[in-house]
Amino acid sequence: MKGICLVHDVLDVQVVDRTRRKMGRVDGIVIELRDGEPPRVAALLVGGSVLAERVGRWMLALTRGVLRLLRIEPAITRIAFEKVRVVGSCVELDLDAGSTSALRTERWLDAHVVCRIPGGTGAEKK
Amino acid sequence: MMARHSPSLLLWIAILATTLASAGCGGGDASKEIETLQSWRATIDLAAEARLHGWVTPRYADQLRDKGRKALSQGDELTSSDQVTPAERDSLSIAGAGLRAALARLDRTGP
Amino acid sequence: MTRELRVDTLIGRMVRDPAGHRVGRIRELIAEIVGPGSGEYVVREFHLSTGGLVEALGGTHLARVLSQRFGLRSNRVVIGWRDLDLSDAAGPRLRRPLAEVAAALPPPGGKR
Amino acid sequence: MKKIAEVALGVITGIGGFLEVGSLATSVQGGAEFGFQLGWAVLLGSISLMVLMEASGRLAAVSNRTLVDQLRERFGIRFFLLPLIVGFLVSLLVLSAEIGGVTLALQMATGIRFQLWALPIAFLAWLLLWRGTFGLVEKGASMLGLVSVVFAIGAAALHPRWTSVGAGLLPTPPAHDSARYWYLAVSILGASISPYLIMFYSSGAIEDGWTHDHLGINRVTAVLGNLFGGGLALMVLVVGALVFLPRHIHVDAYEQLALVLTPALSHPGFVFFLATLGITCFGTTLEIALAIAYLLAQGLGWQWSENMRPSQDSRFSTTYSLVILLAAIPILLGVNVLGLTNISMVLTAASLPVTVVPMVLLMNDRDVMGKSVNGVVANVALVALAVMSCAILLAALPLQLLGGG
Repeated sequence: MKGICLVHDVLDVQVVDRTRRKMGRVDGIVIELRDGEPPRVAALLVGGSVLAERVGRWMLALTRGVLRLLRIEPAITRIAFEKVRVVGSCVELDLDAGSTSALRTERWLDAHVVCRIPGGTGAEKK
Repeated sequence: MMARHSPSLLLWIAILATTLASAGCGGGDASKEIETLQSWRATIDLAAEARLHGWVTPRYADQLRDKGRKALSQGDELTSSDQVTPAERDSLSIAGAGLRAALARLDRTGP
Repeated sequence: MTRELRVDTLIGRMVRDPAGHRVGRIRELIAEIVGPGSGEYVVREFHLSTGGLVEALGGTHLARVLSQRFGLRSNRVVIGWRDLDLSDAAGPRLRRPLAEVAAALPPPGGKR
Repeated sequence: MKKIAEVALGVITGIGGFLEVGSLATSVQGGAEFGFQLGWAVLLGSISLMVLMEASGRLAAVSNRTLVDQLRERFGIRFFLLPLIVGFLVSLLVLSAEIGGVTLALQMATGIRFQLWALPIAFLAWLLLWRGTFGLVEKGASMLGLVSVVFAIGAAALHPRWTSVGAGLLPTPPAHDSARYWYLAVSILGASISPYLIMFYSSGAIEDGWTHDHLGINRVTAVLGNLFGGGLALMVLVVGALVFLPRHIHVDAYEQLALVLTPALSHPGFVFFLATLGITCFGTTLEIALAIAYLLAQGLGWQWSENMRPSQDSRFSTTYSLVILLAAIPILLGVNVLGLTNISMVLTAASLPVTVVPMVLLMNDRDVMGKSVNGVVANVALVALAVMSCAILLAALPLQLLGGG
């Protein structure tokens, strides 16, 4: 990858880890402004509140309100841009999804709900 | 900022208004009620025929009968209200009598 | 001194020239790798456009397809990273007048 | 021969159910009130769905991403919120109506009130999704859905004048009640062209691992499958026209519908009607619940596949579980299912622009489609559909007010 269009090619694209596990979409991108040097692409952000902020202030307020009501800390997963291996139909990262907070909700649901229902776990369905 | 929300806002308003409108759309005028009564009379007649030939189960015929009776009582309500003109009341009574007769025929097909 | 900025909230911001005239909204950022294998990317160009609602909804891409298909006018301006002052993220400004900036860059269009 | 059988199986399963609560109700209503005259709406509906399915299948096969993926990626979250919210709400309403259809079929068969069936049916549907695979849902729904062929038999047994049926395939202005006529036309269109079907179909292309090699199968499935499905819906309209119109029966309640096949097919007509209503609505219940979970999971980038264990994609599986439960609540409360069906169909029709208009752009985008961008014919069809969908959106509210009662 040579020149990449951050909005067209990266923003909103599916993020997968090195085992191609889906861990969200690129909800935000952080650049770092430096004096006398071009801005550095610092990180990708994954998380509902990042997304809500883009929709509008009302959505951010709504999301925060709901999260507070449910007593959930808003999770923003920050992934250093150096971890990006490929930008294509997915943004492929050189890390394990498990080492980030991106799958927090997924794991919580799995541990507290899905695992307790028969048939929820096990090998592939057949 | 506002301009970007406007398409979704418009659609929302449309959906909300449509839902509200449909909830509020109750009908209620006499000619429509007459049509409904006649439609139910025909339905009950068809049900009686179907019952007679054993095409449908008694259980199902009972459900249709209940629905027919409901339609009849709604018609009767409008007939006896003061929202209708005397001419409309006559037509409503005739339509109601038709449905009542059909229901009686369905009753005679037995359980 | 370094400072962080969110690209996703920068999109759609109106850029003005030093005299305060509107130049266009930020639609795209082009990043390039610093050295092969370094993994470090820097932003080289900002693409602005004067298109309105259609672009706001669909991003640059939709506007491009539309303008190709239906001949709608949408002016694209490419600004090098040196020429955009982002110290106030809510109101980005050109450091030089547009005429000088545009002359300093190759013509737009080579997006991919 | 084996090849033909394979293609036939692909066509049948690729399309999902052929009839469901919406097409059954609106087609009978159309026939009962306007005879064969609304046949064009059924035809237009299936051609439209054909165009959209072919396009969304091609999109998925070529780009390896579903329509929902592309909507989010290409148009950003601000735009995507619109198809997300509208698609979610409208599909939820239709899902509720489908559950209502199953429960009413059971009520008519057993005499036990439909409200009491809501939770058992929701549970059964959930269980199948929880334990079953995509292939099971897709093939099961379509194979059992073949029972709806009974409407073709019923129509043939009534000996309609096929030239008159054919004449109805060309739109003509109504002689009476024009608001009602156009209202029913829009309902029929909404019943045929459902965004959930397109979401389900394009997700299915990914679940089944489609590639460029499947473009031919995709085209055949979209064309033949929709001709078949549209043909069946037309037969429903024909039966409604021949049985209810001469008797002046207007459909006010689902209970009336079960009589529609009895003059032609006597007792089997009754039994097969209930089977068609129950089975097709149940199959569609599974498909819509999945479609809503696909919409959320793909839009937000969650792990998703009906072939995984629920624990591997817990957000996806929790979504379809909650959605089924949510949709069962109105039925549990005894809502008027026919009213719910009609309003869902009109809202479905009104919601089309949010899917169709962006599709015009996606299908012409070489970055996405490569060499498989739309040709002239597909473009004319898709653009015409986009224009029509916008017109429907504008007309939906006045029509609901004037013709919905």
